[in-house]
Amino acid sequence: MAEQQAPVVMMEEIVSLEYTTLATDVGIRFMDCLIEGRIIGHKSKQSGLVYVPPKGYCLMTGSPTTADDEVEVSDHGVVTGFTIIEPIQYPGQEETERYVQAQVLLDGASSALGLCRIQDIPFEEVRAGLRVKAVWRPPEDRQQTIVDSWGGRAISSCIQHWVPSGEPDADPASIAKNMY
Amino acid sequence: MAERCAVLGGGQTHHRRVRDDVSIAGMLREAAERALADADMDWSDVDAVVTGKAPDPFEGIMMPELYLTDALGGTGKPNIRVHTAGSVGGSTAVVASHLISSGVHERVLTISWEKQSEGDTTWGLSGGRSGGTGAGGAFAPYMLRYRENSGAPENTGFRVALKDRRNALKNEYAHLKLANLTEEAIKESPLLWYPVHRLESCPTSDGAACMILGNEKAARAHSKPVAWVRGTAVRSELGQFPGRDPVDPQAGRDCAADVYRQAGISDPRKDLDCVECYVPFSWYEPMWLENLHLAPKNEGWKLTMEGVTELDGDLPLNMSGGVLSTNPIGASGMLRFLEASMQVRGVAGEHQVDGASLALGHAYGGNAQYFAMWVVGSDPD
Amino acid sequence: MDRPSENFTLALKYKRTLGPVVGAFLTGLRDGRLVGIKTAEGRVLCPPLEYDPANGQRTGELVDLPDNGTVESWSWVSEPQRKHPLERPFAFATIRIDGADSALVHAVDAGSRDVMAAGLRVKAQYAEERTGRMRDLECFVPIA
Amino acid sequence: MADILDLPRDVAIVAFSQVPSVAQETRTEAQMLVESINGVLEQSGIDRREIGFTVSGSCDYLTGATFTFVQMLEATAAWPPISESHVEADGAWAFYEGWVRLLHGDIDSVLVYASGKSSLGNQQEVMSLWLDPYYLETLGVDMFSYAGLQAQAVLNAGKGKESEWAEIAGRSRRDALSNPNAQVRGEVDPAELLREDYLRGPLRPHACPPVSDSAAAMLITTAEKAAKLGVEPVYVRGIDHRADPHYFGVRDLSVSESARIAGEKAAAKAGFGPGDVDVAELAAMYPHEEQILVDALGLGDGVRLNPSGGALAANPVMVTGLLRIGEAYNAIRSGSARRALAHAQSGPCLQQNLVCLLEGGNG
Repeated sequence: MAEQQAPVVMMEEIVSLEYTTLATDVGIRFMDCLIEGRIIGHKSKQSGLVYVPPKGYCLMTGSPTTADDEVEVSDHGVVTGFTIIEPIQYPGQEETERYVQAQVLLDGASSALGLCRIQDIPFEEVRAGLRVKAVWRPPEDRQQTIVDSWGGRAISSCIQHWVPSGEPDADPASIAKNMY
Repeated sequence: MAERCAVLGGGQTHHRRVRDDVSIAGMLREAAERALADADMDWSDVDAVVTGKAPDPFEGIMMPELYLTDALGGTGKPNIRVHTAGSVGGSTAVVASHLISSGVHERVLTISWEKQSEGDTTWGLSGGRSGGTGAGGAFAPYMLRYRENSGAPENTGFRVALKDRRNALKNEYAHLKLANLTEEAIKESPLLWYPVHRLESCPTSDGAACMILGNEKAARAHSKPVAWVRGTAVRSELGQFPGRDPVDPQAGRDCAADVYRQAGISDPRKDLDCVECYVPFSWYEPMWLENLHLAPKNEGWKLTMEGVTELDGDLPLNMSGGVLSTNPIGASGMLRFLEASMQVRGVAGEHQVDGASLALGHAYGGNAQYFAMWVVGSDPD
Repeated sequence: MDRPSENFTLALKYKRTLGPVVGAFLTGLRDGRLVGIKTAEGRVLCPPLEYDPANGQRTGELVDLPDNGTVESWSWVSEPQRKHPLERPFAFATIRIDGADSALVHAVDAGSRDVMAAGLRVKAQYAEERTGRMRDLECFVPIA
Repeated sequence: MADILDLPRDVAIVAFSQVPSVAQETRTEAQMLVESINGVLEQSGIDRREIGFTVSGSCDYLTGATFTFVQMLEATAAWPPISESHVEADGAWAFYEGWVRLLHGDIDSVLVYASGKSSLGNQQEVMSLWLDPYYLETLGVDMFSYAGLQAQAVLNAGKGKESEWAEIAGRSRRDALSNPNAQVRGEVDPAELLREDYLRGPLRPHACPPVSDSAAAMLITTAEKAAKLGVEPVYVRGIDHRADPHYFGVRDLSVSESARIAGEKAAAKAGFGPGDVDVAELAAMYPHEEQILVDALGLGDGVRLNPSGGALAANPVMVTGLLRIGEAYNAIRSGSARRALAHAQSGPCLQQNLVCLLEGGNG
């Protein structure tokens, strides 16, 4: 250790912490249904709104929802908003190619799912109002995962991506106030 | 309110991609010492400290204001830490102003900061382990929707970016200083999240902003011009819910209406002399012009295209160069509030709007769901 | 019922710029010496703090200090954890370095809890490989 | 420096609801908060849309994610949009912000809430992350170790004994028997506790807090609003919080200067002091912290300490302080106290302390 080395001006440190996330009852039920190829939500008695994934409460009234409030929704829906992403490289980023990310409002649901990948359509034809359907992963590939608040990881573990369903576009007015 | 509140002094760091010459404490002190000097005060004059920053994992320190107590002269004093996503710098100033206007304290130091270079904020902004695409990916669908709804021409965004980057050249503290830009160059820059190009996006910065707030007695005793806080407001709504309009969030509209009401503003487009608002991606200028009741629905872009928001326009917006030029996330909101105060104090230097006497500072965050605003004036009423 | 769970490790790298005061202390450790700093009132803080905790004023002149100090308080760790500085039982301690008016927090390799006492004299022991980090100072050891 | 003591208006707690503290909660924090918030709405009869301001406390690092408070906001059913803020701190500091907000007079009610699930991470390691990032965190000083340093300082100063710590732990667990929301309870023989091996000498497991998950909500209002709601108010007569220097090598760890100042400042506002209360709920996570706080606040023999069982019986980090205020409120509401003190803390080795003095409506 020579005394004449340059002064120390920086230090690097890895902060590492270990966490365990436990599945919730509503999350377990949502996941089990997804693995069976079904998408469920909770329909609030107070507001009549259907939340997918179910959260165990109604966002608009603050009242709890339970298994009694369970409803099944379609795996067809409509794109309510989207962007085309040029992936920025950062730790944990697995994407390298440009892709379409959209919000999809499923038939029977009141709120759109975020972070849906749209495929089988040229970038310039993607639009709000586009009707899409889920492309499910083969049953043997569907992975159990913990359901987070938006349900994104659980859904992508069972649904590969979304493609145009061929149905006519939705009326713009019907989605104007349903981006989420 | 029980007491009037005024900004007695303000200070900020020179913002850079990496402030490699200072520790975190040293960086905060740079802003704080400038603010104290501006307020003609010493650490012993400060009654309480209110700090704000974005998520702690950005720098890997939990509640770093605890470690910063010494640097903020906080021994024996109250110290509150605010965190409300991207709006935090604004919310922090609001909380600090309430310590004055409630009558609890006479002089409060408030400071917000981020040292983004220490860690990886893209990871954090993408929701950490829940994955995602960063703020640009989250906001792009709303900007796209705005463009479609309003029929605004594509170069609205380029025009905003060009203006803010020009303004930044006049701000000695700004981070990004890009001279000789053209709309063409902005258009040619990579398209990151359709419709947003790289040069229409904010950088990541290291920096801090600080203000000294005082009550009427302290303000009257101060020898320099002060900025009187004429109104403060915060509003939050859920990030995702059925029927939400994320392009023109109700929380922003309500927040603006509330702060104008407090300030006695009936026609904000006419009454405000300038606006410093949180525009991290260029399209947010026209969107916020509408949300802030400064333009009719779907017509905000016209103000941009007509040059109204230029530094010498009728309603200058983001005189400092804005978030597009300087973005230490936790401090970004407070920089907006600070700039508004500098304008009405007449101390904004090269980016001063002549005769500005009433200004709006604005910040937002989360999924465009958290809002904080204040109106400051050169007169108390 | 066996409830599903997921483990994950949040591991992120941070690059901390040190500034002149923290940098001087870590430079000292790398070079195998302890550095303190004087406050305006002339108190010596080791480790050197950038701002006087008593009043927020900037601290001033850096001073070199000896490797010896006196234990003030301690906490005995009989089963060291993964982030601890030593793998054998040790004490975290507050140690007043000779010539300093404040205590340094570090590990004392005392062998047994019974050795620990207020007033115990200890000496810094440096790591072989030093890169300018807190752990360049491996631990303190009792002075026989 | 100046503190303004002549504050204009009476602020009162009118409702408090907590989710029982448990070692591992299986619901989300938002679900727990739905229960807590609905609890205070029910107790007070207030419509959620009447609430003038909402403020919460929580901490991202407990979960290991960012912006976690955004999900918690869902529990408020924030529509139409609400006036709302958040502190990255114990809910007691959110309570303080709510108290400040009520002094303005333009609103008459504030909802305060807090949540925390310490069970998700390794609490000892998480709680070392609030140490300074250069000198302390890099040494891996975990939360029991820095607490142990303070405990030994108390022993060295002759201000406490290990046998007293066992008595305090025994008292906490006994008191927790009558608190359905507590987590660690039972009749224990202090002599038995002293036979435990040291966790971090001089701290044995019984002198350390459990890992807890919980959530709580509180409604505070002006006196006029409390009367309108027809609920019995408990007045916030004085509240203050102060900080000590961070690096604990520069502090005398056997005393708490910041708690002392906070107690004095709160007393100056209240017109009565910590020594004048019937009950004190202290956020002492360790028995030696209780001893330091009793000294700093001047709590005499007549003050009943932690009848809820305190933080040794349940320590949901980020909620613990708000729970103390809630339990002090409960003590007054139940008639077991006329005046009560609540305390909250933050930072390593009692770095930051908050003191709140409460008084019943007939006080």
